[in-house]
Amino acid sequence: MTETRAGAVTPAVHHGAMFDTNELVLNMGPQHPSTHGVLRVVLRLDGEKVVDADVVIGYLHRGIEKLSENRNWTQIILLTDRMDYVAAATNNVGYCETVEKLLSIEVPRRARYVRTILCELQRIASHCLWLGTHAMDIGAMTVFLYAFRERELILDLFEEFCGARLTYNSMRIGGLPLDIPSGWDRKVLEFCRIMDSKILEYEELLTHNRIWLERTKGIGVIDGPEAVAIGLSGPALRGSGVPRDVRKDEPYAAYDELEFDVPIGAVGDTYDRYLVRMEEFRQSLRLIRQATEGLPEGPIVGKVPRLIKPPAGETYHAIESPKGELGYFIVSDGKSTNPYRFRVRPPSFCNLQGLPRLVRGHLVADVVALIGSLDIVLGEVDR
Amino acid sequence: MGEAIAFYTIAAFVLGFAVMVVSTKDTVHSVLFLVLDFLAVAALYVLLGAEFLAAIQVLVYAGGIVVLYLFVVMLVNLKGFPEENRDPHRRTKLGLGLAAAVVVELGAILAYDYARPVPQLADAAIPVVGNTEEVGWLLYTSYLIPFEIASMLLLVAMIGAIVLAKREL
Amino acid sequence: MITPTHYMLLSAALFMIGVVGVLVRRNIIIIFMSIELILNAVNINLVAFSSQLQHTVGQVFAVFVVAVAAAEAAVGLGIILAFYRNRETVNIDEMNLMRW
Amino acid sequence: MIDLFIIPLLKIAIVLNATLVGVTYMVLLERKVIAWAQSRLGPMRVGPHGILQPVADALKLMIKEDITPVRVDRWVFTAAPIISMVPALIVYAVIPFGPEVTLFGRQVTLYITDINVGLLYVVSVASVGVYGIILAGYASNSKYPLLASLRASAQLISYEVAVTLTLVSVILVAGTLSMVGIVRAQEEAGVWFAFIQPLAFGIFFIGGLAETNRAPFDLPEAEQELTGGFHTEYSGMRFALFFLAEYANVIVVSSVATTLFLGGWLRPFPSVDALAFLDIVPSWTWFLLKSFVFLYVFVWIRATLPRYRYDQLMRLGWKVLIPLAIVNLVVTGFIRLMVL
Repeated sequence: MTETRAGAVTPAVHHGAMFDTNELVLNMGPQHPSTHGVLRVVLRLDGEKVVDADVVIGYLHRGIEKLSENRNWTQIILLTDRMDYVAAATNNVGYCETVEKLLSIEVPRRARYVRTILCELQRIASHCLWLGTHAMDIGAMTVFLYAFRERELILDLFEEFCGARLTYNSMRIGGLPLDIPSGWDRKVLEFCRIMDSKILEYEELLTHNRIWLERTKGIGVIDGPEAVAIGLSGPALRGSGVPRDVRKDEPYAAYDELEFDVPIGAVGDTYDRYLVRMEEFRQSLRLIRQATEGLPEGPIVGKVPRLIKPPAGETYHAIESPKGELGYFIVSDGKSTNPYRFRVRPPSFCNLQGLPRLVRGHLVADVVALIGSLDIVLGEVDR
Repeated sequence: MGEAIAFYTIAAFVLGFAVMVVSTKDTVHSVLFLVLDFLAVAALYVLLGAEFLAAIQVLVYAGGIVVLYLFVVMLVNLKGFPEENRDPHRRTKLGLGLAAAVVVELGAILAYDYARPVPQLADAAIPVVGNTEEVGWLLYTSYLIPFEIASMLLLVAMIGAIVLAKREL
Repeated sequence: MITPTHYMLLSAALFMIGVVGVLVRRNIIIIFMSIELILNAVNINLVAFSSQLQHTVGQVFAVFVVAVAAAEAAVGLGIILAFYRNRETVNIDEMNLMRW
Repeated sequence: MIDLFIIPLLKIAIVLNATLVGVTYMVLLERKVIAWAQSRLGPMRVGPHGILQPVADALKLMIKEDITPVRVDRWVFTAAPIISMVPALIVYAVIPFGPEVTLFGRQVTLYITDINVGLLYVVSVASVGVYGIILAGYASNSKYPLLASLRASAQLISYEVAVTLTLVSVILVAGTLSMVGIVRAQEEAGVWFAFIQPLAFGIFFIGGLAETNRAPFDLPEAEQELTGGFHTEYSGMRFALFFLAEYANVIVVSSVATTLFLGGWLRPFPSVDALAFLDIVPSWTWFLLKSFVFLYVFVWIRATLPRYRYDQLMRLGWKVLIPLAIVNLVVTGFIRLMVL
């Protein structure tokens, strides 16, 4: 029922009208340039104002979790590549560490350092992609190409390390498949040097741009407690002022030995989430520098049994992926060579829960800005 | 000769489009014919040497008022044309009767025209040249009060339209 | 030779078409458009005489007519929208109540 | 006979062809400049440095299948691209590219016609162009185009007010509506109107960006929000017409801005005699150069700025530009009254 101006109450019949003076249902996606994949958002609009949004997912579901229960422990690594395909190395690390925890394997220090470098490079690459698409959604097309240019450098580094550019399969349970190529660390430092100036370039185009400010400030404001209640994590949560970072709170890899800050936002709007991620670029570079310069010598693989068959039990282990808290929950029955139960806590999926809450009351144009600001990857949402 | 050809062509367009406006079923098509009709009338004004009015006709009528019509037609999104449920009490006969009356009027015009030629009016003293300047001069001297009243009318209409169209104030 | 009579005939014909539109159609938007046609018919007459009499005052009045037409369209269409919101129709035969 | 028919027809043919070629090369310019801004090369394959890319584009668009989706309003769907293209082209009838020149022993004016309501003609023709967009959105029978066309028409109508008000202040300064007359007025004043009316120039430029649906006001065709906007359902040649119309409009705005504010065909600083040696450059070259600068700035802005949101765009138009334009108009009128 809608309240009309004359005071009478008329039924808000929806008769499939193309355009009505009341409400319009707009189906955004799954084929839409800025839903970042096959996301479908059903918007109910009043004019251009979003009254309600319904997120429909599952278009990219491949059953990775179920598949994993029928693969042996090493074969699963390459399946994790396909979840968050713009941050494959992080997924690998998360999975391998979970299994290591099940097996109680000690990972050599050098391997942990290289993992940190890879994770942070991956974070920068993922943030580059986020920045590019987010800016593109708001109409700044140049930033998109700039960000992709730098992402390309990271992909080159990864290619040199493991031979692949997107799905790396770059970890082994207990360590690394192979040591870093000679001179690779020098190239990483060189990249850090380049990236330092490029971040300034992005910020020059966006951070103080009036239009950018108008488009992002006050859009999709969510305060800390509510963000926690919805289950946001990663930069989306930190943007709301909650200093939660798995790297700090439950350190893994070599994060406990390295120094870095966790940037947090003040208001919790799109602009704060943007600023948090921009600062994370810098923190990542700081981490990479420390880890590369202090890279210890030593073996790269720990004592891993020939046949990986963890004892019966279950474990949950989370890492900080570029999108947020990426957790693996794995149950082993101790008898077979594959997990009994395999479950992922994907940050994109959990963050996407916040979308209907965020877009309510904003305009259609803000919907794309907010999808971009949550930084989702549909491969991870649907798995 | 050239003037006659131009006049008859434009007049044919004006009347033809006008007939289409009132006879087309689809409201949007009707609006489009209205635009064409207004453009044809603008051409008529050019023929009459009233360039300023022609430009105003295109600018205000074709580019402004009719866009409003189009907006409203798109907003109300007709499902089924009102003509479909015929009402027997409709005064179609009265319309045709009035049409006949106008035909009689046309005859009267013709008869009067043959009986007495139109007298020439003495040129008014307008110290400027050019159509736009002339209109402007009259508008801002002799007809200043009507001009102000017209602007007040537009202001009132604007406020009225906002009040009417806005769902909640 | 085109005389004002020609323009008067054209104008009267256009006027007639407008009147027929007002009386025969029942879609209020079309009726509004017919009224615009009528106003244009008047304008043609005004401009034709202005041109014949070599005096611009006719055009000045045509300008006023255009202004009034704009005001009329704005208010009229506002009424149509408000009406449509309440009754979901633009058929004038159904507009038979002074209030609703 | 020659003066009445042949020369005008020749001029029309030349201007139309030049415009259409200019429009296709405007597309190339845009792609190239944006590519350079983004550290890319842009089109490189067709011809040296992609110089023949427009030809390839035109061919491709012509041989593409021209789809008419089911349940569209067929006539309107076909008419809409034409309606948006035609006004963009016929504006050139009053744009003065240069003064009178002597060609083959005959006095020829470098404009098609000079009517005494030239500026009004430009404004009124431009106001008809909005129909193409509204009708495309309506006829497509699809939601995204409909939303886009409503956005577009609201945007065009709003910014038209601001732009027209700035034009009125230019008319006040120039004292004429004729395009040639306005350039001559700048010649007499010895200064471009951009310097006399800087505020009007700025508002006109911003309004021009909005009226041509260019970044940062390209909401009606915001690909990221509305999947292409009002021409979502179009393909092939009909899409090409929309595309060309947009660029033709950009060129129109540049030409009008050049004529009104940058002295049209006049050389820089027309009153400074020390620069008289610049007169050896043909007048139309100045016109083209100045228009080119505008085109470049249009492209540059597109490469730099994000996009406004719809309500912000409306706020900017109604709450900033229109009041500013009115203030500018009042001040101009007052000064004019004092001076005369």
